[in-house]
Amino acid sequence: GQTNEKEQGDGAKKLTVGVTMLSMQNEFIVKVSDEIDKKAQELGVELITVDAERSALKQIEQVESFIAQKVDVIIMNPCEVEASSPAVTKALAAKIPIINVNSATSAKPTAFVGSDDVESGRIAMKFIAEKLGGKGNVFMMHGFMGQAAQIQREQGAREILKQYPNLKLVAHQTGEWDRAKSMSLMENWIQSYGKDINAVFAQNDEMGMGAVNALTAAGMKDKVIVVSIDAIPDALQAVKKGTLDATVFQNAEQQGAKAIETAVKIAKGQAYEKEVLIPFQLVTKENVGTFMK
Amino acid sequence: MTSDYILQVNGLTKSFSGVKALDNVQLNVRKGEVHALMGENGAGKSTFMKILIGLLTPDAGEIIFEGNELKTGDVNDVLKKGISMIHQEMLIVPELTVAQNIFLGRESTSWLPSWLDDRSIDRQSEALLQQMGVAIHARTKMKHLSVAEMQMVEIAKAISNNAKVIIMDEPTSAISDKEVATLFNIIKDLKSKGVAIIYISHKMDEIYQIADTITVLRDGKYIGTKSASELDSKALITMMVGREMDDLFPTSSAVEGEEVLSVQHLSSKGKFNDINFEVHAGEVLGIAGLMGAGRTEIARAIFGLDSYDSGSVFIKGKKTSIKSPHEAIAHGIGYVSEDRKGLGFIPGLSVKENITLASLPNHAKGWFIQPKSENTVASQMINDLKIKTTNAEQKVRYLSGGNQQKVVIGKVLQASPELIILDEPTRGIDIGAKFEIYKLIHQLTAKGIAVVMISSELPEILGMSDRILVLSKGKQTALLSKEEATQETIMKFAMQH
Amino acid sequence: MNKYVTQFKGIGQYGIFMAFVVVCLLLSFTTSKFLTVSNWTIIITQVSINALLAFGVTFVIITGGIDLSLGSIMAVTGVAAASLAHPDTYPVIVPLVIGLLAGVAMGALNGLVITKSKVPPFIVTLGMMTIGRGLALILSKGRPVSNLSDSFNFIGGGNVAGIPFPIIVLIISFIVCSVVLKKTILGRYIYAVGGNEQAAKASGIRVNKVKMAVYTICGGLAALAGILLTSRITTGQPNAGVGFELDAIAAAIIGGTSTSGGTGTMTGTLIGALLIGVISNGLDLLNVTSYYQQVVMGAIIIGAVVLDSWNQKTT
Amino acid sequence: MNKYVTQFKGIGQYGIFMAFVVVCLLLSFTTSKFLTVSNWTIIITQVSINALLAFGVTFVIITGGIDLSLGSIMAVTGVAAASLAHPDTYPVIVPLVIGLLAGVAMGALNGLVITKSKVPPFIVTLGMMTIGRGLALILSKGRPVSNLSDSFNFIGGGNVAGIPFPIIVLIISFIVCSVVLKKTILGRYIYAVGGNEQAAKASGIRVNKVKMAVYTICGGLAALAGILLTSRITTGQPNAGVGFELDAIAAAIIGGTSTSGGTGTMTGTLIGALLIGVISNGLDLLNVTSYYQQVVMGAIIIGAVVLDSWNQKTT
Ligand SMILES: Nc1ncnc2c1ncn2[C@@H]1O[C@H](COP(=O)(O)OP(=O)(O)OP(=O)(O)O)[C@@H](O)[C@H]1O
Ligand SMILES: Nc1ncnc2c1ncn2[C@@H]1O[C@H](COP(=O)(O)OP(=O)(O)OP(=O)(O)O)[C@@H](O)[C@H]1O
Ligand SMILES: [Mg+2]
Ligand SMILES: [Mg+2]
Repeated sequence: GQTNEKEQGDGAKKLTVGVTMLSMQNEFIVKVSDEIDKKAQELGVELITVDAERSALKQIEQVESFIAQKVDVIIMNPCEVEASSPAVTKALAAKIPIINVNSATSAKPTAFVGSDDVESGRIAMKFIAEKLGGKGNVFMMHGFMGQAAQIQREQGAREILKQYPNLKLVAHQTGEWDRAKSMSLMENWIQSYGKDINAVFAQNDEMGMGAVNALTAAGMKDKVIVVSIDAIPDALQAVKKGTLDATVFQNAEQQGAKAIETAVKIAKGQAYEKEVLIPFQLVTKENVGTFMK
Repeated sequence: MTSDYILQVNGLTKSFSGVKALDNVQLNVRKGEVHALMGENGAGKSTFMKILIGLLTPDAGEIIFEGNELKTGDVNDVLKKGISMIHQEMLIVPELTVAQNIFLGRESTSWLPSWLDDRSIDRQSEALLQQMGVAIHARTKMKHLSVAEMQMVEIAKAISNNAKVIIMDEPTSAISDKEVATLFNIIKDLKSKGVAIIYISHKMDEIYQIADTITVLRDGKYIGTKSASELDSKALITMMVGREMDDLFPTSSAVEGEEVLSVQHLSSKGKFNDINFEVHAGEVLGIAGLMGAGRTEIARAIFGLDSYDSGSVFIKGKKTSIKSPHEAIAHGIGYVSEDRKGLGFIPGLSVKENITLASLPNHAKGWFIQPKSENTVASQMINDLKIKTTNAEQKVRYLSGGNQQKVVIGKVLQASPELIILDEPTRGIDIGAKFEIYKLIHQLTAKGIAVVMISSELPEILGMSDRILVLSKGKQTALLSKEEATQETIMKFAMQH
Repeated sequence: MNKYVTQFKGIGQYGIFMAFVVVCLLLSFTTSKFLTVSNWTIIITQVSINALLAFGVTFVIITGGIDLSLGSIMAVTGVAAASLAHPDTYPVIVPLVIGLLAGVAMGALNGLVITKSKVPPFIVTLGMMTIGRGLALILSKGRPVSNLSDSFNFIGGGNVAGIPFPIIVLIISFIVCSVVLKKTILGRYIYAVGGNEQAAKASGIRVNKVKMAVYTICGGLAALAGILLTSRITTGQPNAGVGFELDAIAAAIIGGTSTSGGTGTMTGTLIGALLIGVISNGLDLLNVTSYYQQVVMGAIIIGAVVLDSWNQKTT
Repeated sequence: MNKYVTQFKGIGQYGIFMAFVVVCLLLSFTTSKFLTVSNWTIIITQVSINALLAFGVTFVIITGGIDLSLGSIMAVTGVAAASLAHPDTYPVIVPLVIGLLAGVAMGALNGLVITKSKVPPFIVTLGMMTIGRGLALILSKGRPVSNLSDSFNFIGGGNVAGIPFPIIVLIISFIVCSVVLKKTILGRYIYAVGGNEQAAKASGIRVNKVKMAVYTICGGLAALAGILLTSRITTGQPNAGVGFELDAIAAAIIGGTSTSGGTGTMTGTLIGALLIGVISNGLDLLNVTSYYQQVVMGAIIIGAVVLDSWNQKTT
């Protein structure tokens, strides 16, 4: 409460919130960011939004810059669990509250709004396990190796695989979150494993769509289950059409809205929740309608 | 008897992709002698010398220096043992200064073992250049020098090494008589100190001025070694060419026609000032001058490579404002540059491709090149100019220096110009080929082509020109007729200011 | 004898071909799935995009330049084409032409800045890489553009007489590019400019025009690649093609094009692109774990070029 | 007259400095937050990593080479150092030395392959880029290495007398690199090799040794940058430094180093790195939306170099 809007009273001076997002080239992140924008306008908050372009270093630098600009609250969509942590520490040391949105850092922020990525991996793999009756050959497409989302989604998937000894992880490779790369990877797998492929878990929808494309072209789609994460519009369309078997919905709107709401509460010294967990939801053909607008 | 020789080479052999450039060659050099190495273009002289200095490794043969076998292929070692070389194709680092080039590889250091002491090399270079009588500043970047100045720096570099054997591969190809005289004084001085010089040149008069012994190569083979005093020039040429040769300057049959080029009050600040001359069809206009007189700059301005400040250029009576070589060629001007490596040829393209480069649309239907037409003119040029190459597809990079020059001339001829500017056209060209080029110039003039010939070789200027323009420090000092011109008058005007 | 030497050089030039054959042989022995028609159809389809980019950049590198903006040009093209390719809007020719024009325009802009300003191509095209990426994001508002018409999706996904359409595009482009480089005046001038720019100028070649041409062609081929990619993945992705320029440049250099200009062939580039594609396919077939895949990939590429350079030394 | 020419060139060389000043002035007028001590401390700290890489690659580019493996060397170094930098294990010198050695070794390997095999540096270092990335992932098992000791974290995050430690490292490295390039025999040979390799050889310079040296130094500086980065983000990231090489090369070229070799200065490179840093900082301060930021960033960089080249033409 040492910020200077105190004297002018509520609303006289606009709150300034610094927002650093993981990557504005990612559709899901863009959605979160858009929602923050929209809500901020409603609440009359001034935003400085920057794109960390997937670089934790850049993100730290942006937070440093926010500190130098004396923003009131920082919202960070962390690039990395560990590597983005210094940003949290620095902000707290400068007595500026910081909220992590979407994913976590190892350093504890003022508040967290988001979902647990490990859970999404569990949900996806669980769906496969159940569809295959706990038996079959599974293939996994990783995101960019070493990134937080990749590590956590893999971890969740492997937890479930352990519970089903007859579910075999035959091959796993990186598709670098990319549709074209994963399409080529799937084509190569089809060459190598052909009819032995029972299910594919792609760590995001882009790669899931790539796998679907390749399988469709090879005339194998109806024999292989494909599941991915994020529920981007394309994926929802595909689920509706039945080409993608399932995706995992992460609620971008809620994450964005809750993040900025929490930020305003903190800045105004009101009570706030330290951890706002927004659950993942499995999207299948049955319930896809409720996710589409 | 062997102790007499500082350098002995036996059985040296070298081939490039199956083609023998040197075949069992030998050479014996005494202390304190000037040993001329003679041969036509492509005879293998430079290859031989590059092996000596360690830039190339031989396939077979031994090199004995001061009684010990010399390790081949290690330049550093050879330089340290006391052999240095002036290279035919200038090996300079353009971005470094004159002093830094002279002392490259032998830098002075100060308090720390690898801490440069550039002041010391500047001082030494300055002294050295002054002693040689050339006005070049030690701290100028090499790239700002003219070709002639670069050659003087190369000479300075080679002699500053305190070497026992100095190889000079065409050291005078880019400099004028005044600098040649300087060089010869230096050579005499070195000789008296017991330094042996291996001297390569295509200029006969030079050989007889300074050489003690002459070794001749032909087609990569050793022909013989004779004392200079017992070998007259006719016999030497016969050894080199393998047949007898006629008179050096053929007679012209051209008749002067109408004016082709007229230059009026042409000036470019710091380069040349108020230049006036005209050239007629069928005429050879020689341009003489000392190094740095501005001859090349005038040619570049006319050809559209540089801009000029004032004055005008008329082609066939029509005023033109040529701004690029493309326009110059379209106006019927051809230019053979003195800087063949920089402006002359494309090293990675073949002989054929270089020859047709300036006239490609003539060998094409629409966008498509017609290989037949290209091949025909290429083989014709190779024959006419006697270009020594394995075939028309050989990359020009792999030709000897003189043959590269012929390719460049061939290219310019192919563009069928009405005016040809030849800047040092016989630089590095052997005596037989020189005759061919002189003949060619007369063929051109007989066809009614106008020729401007810039040359630092006075015999050539005198022998070929119908009129002679003399420049000194960017100013025109005389326009002599054939009858007025003698070596002495030209030199007088060239040094006037 | 002379003829013999030239012929030898002719093969030596494609020394990388021997390395390519060695890699293929190794893969045939280690996995039976490698040497099948269906696998090769897939390899060549996958290679087609990189090969198109590599053809374009080969022209540029032969003149002594470089183009880092290929990936971004692909993205702009893809997004632009995709936004005009929704079903029941325009005929398929519209997105194609507009997409190609976008690429050609960006390439021409590269060429214009390079020739007018004398700024090094590396900086100009790096700038264009950033600008293009921004444009693609602005055009698409950061979201993939999907729901494309079937006729548009045919370009990257369809077959003609059993041959995937991208392969047909690849073959035609290869022939056209080879002919331009080897048989036309422009091709000769491209070599001359890269071999010795000053001498080319003194031979009356309008160097700037040649440079404009290569960057424009390169932009056009990148656009074609962008359209193929968009159609293949049935979406216009604003972040498509990131890093593709490096692969394309690598293919050209592996194939014998020298970054110092003046040398290079389309055949070499094609083999370079195939080599990269085959290694990547082979490692997937062999199921090499992804971390090791990168190590092996890098090592094989270096190894292949080392093999090539030894090969050239001995001939 | 000659003297006059040489002196003039001396200023022209730093023409990019004028462009840099122009950009700074523009930013000072548009945002009051730009010209503050705290903002400049941030800018220079941010620039330090790119500048270190750029210094290294400047040596390489002056010899006529290129190094694309910088980012991967950073990652390997970072992961290696981090795994030895947990609290209460080894003294902080151990991760430092091992990290540096890793980078030096990778750089030396680059140099060795380039000099022994005559494979173009582009391919060798591109291969090393892939290999290094794989190694970093293998070493770290694909997971960030965290929980580092305070003394290790001081390197990237600490202050000495109010000055962030990375700035101190930057200043020292700048001085050392400048001195090596301008005042030592090695520096002279680096220019000579890049200016005319044949001439250097003919002067008895052991060209291969010089090349070995520059790639090794470059690897060492990349290692230093990797350690700074790791310490700054308090984690060894196997995917750190992706794409950093392009920024480093850009800084060097913006600063006047020519990719054809033979020219370049550390001062120029430093200004190049600062220019990139200032633009990126300024655009964030001005809150330019991220898509437009890229467009503006690319345009300004090209613009600055155009300004520079005009400047040089008029002198
Ligand atoms: N690297 C190379 N590759 C192939 N052939 C070469 C190479 N270098 C030289 N040659 C050939 O070797 C022969 C000898 O060339 P060299 O340069 O030694 O001749 P030269 O006697 O110095 O001629 P000039 O008087 O013209 O300088 C020539 O036919 C030339 O084409
Ligand atoms: N790029 C340059 N920068 C600075 N000075 C130059 C440059 N090029 C040439 N000069 C100077 O201009 C003068 C004229 O050079 P030019 O080449 O025209 O002489 P020249 O009469 O052709 O003599 P030669 O051909 O024998 O050298 C020389 O003194 C040279 O030092
Ligand atoms: Mg020679
Ligand atoms: Mg001249």
